[in-house]
Amino acid sequence: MKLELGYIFIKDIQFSDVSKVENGTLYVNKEEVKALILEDQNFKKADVELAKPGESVRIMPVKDVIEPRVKVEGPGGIFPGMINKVETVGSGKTNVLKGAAVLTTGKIVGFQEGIIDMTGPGADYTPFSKLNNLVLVCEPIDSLKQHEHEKALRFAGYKVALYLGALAKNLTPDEVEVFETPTLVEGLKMYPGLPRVAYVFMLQSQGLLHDTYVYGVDAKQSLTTMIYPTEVMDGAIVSGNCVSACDKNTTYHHLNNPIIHDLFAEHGKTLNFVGVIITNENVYLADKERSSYWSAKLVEFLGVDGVIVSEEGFGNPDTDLIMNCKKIEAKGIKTVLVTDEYAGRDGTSQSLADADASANAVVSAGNANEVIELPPMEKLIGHVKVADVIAGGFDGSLHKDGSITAELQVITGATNEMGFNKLSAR
Amino acid sequence: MMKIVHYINQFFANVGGEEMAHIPAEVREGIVGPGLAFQQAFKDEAEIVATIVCGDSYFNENMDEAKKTIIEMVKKYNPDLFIAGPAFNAGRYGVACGTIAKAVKDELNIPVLTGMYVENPGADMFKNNIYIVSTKNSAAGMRDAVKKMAPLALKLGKGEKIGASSEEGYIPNGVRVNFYEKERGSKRAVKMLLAKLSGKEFQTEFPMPDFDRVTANPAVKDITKAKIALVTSGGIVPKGNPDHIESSSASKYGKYDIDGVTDLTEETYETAHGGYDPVYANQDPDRVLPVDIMREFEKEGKIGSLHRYFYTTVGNGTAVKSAKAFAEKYAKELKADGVDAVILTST
Amino acid sequence: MVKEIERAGIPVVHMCTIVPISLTVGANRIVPTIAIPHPLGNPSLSLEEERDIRRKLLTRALKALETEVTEQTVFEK
Amino acid sequence: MIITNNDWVFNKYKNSLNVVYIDGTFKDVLIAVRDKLHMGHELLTHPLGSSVKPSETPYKSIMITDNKNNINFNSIYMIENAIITYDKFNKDKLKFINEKIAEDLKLIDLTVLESALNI
Repeated sequence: MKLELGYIFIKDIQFSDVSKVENGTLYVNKEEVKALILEDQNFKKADVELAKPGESVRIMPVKDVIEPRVKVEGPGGIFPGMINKVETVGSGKTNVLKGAAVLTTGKIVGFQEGIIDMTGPGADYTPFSKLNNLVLVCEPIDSLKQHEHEKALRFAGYKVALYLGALAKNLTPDEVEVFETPTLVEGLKMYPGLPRVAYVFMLQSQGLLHDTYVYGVDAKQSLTTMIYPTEVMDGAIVSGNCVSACDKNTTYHHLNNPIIHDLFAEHGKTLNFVGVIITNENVYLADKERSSYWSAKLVEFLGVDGVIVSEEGFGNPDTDLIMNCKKIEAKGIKTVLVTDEYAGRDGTSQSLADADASANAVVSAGNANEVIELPPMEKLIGHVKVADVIAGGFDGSLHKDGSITAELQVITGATNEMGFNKLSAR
Repeated sequence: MMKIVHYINQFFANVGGEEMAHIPAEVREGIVGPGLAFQQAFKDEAEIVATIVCGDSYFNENMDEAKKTIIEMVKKYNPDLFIAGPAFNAGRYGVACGTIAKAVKDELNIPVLTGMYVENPGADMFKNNIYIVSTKNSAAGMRDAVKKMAPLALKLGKGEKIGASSEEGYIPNGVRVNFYEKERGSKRAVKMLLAKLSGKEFQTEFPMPDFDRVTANPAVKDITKAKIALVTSGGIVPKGNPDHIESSSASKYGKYDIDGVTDLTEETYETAHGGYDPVYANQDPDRVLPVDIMREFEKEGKIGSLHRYFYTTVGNGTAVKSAKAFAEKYAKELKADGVDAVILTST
Repeated sequence: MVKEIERAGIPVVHMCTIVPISLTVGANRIVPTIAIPHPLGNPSLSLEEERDIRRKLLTRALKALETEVTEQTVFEK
Repeated sequence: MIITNNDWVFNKYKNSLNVVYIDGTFKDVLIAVRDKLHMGHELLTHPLGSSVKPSETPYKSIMITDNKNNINFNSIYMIENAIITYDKFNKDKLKFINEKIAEDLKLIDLTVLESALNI
């Protein structure tokens, strides 16, 4: 399967009468976007704001981050099974508004995390401070149930991202990158001497606000299975996960999965990237056993020499991670794990809730308990009233001047377990 | 300017080798031996005001006295920082550097720094107490050691935030510290996997807890003559928990005299352990620490004798953070007391 | 703990309810016991029966101490 | 058997399932479960089932077997690690929870549990 990603680089974002992309600037018609959101009768009010790199802006609580993309050639559309109909994506051509993102914010349930600062020390921790963001602030109708609210917000994000993505449909990309995965048999013939490598991609799937969808299916209802890496780039996997801001995979992370990209970068040179295995992280222990046995079995079946395993979330997924590792290593297949740590505020506690001697190659995305100071920002976007409760009430303390002392875990994407960032710990 | 006192052994002070290892501690004004390289690296930011020279044998054989004397010497100069070594792979020098640096830190409350090769026994003993820069295994690595130690020394002396072990060059001390790598995590994962696949050396960024093994000691020749000690991780303590042993991840252990005790009862003993339902152990502590039957065995001649003291800790069976440090200490005591075998009971 | 005692040169038998834990912490001589809250007893039995069980388990522990082992060994009998 | 300190779970399932209500904290639930595991019950759901952290929610429901069997090492290992994990989070912010937030948290705990029940 072969996909061409065409990047249109976005260096600025502005409101305008007409939505369009011109000379690297994304112009957005605010009213059209609002109207799009309010198509959903679950929302009574919607607002749209801009947040650019370097601005003194704090956005919270962030639910999801989505990159605008559009299918230019080939079957299906972005976000199959969610917005577009179910059809295998991942081939042909897709255009991307690189450097832009849609951010959804919302107070869905009481506890809230998810801060993005566009400048200052907080900005260093999150990749989204480097993007030109269109922030959606949606007010639900009073009677809306939590899970309906989550779904409505998720869909608002997709719709706006696709609306923006569509602006790129007829543009000529500034840069094109080609990704191709041959069939197993072809791959073997093409790269006979190279080690064969797969990626075991763990998806959070524990119930309300902890969900990930694959072609529209809740991942917790699926057995471990395979997917072409380019399918992921076309939005086959999306995030419905509102918990654990620092180490959840937003939809942006899925679209730009760095492990997939970095494996492709070595594909045909130092390794043969065979494919992606997606597996879930359920609550029921028997599910954990079943899914991890299934991962090990598929890995063995593919005949690979090594795998990278990435985790998502906090606590019980450590168990899935170690189960995957143990069972795959037991088959003589080498593993590298990517995780983050909860080593306590002083860094001396046990970092993971599980451990095994076979996990001898681990990449750390940092200690999420480390305490950081976030200076005040001139502007707050999102749910400001809630913001007081969030920062003061849960993970840190909101000071009078608007500065926040909190654990790193409040920042969206700070310790992402796909290895999206450079942050680590020793 | 920052004031520093430096500790070195007889060899690095050019006093002599093994034949001079017996010399007691002496203090010299200013710089001696490797201090020169440090002083050059510090430039105008710090000054080595005194150097303490002590023979390795002397220090290790007269540890308490040596510690006391040296601390007095250091105190006199009221320094901002204390540096010991580097000791490279010299075992006794490493232990001396670690011991004295820790003592200075604990008693004078000033920052300390030492350096040694990672396999120096002193490294394992003290890496969680003090910053130990990882050096090469011989004095030929002096330049490299000074290059790593000097900047860290200045940071410590100024009270600045200390970065992660991999940035600063100290031996990992069990404290996880965040820092920015040069490459993103996914790239590092790909590289690590390639190294692992090709059998090349690679370093995990998060070492799993220690799963090392110790070989079994030879069996007891004649159990009917053996002195046997009871040790438990089930938290049995005299009623009222006189030493206030905490109910979980205890930082201390209890040592209790059971001379003449033939049975542990609800009235006299209890459990301090928070890791299990204490009802049954409190009803009859022999269910965890079987003093009653051991006394019976002693009387019947099935064992030589029951050791006069039992040792107790609390600890989750699976907890990764182990009670290693104090277990080492009481294991030595047991050995010194001539105990031939131990029965360790866990809940 | 068990490793530190062994390392000090004293043979040690670990009496522990959950054998895998004992294996994980590195015990070489292992005697499985009754239950976590009462490893060497059983509150549902009479006092004398309990002492019998304790006697049996401790006899097994002594036997373990008298037995040469080269690898982690569980003394079930 | 469900061990819970969430009254929503208790009230919803007390008539159809074996539910033990603990009038206490998240940790009290973990301890109650641990004591059951020590008696030979086995864990069915992960004690840290949700990624909502112990510093963020006081509610916890855990499913274990009704039957007692031989002690299950994995269960013991998991509950002990869960207790260690619980202890390392700072809980003093939990006092800010108002009734509305509490309801949300009860709902999440309930749905996470139900994601296991519905298989």
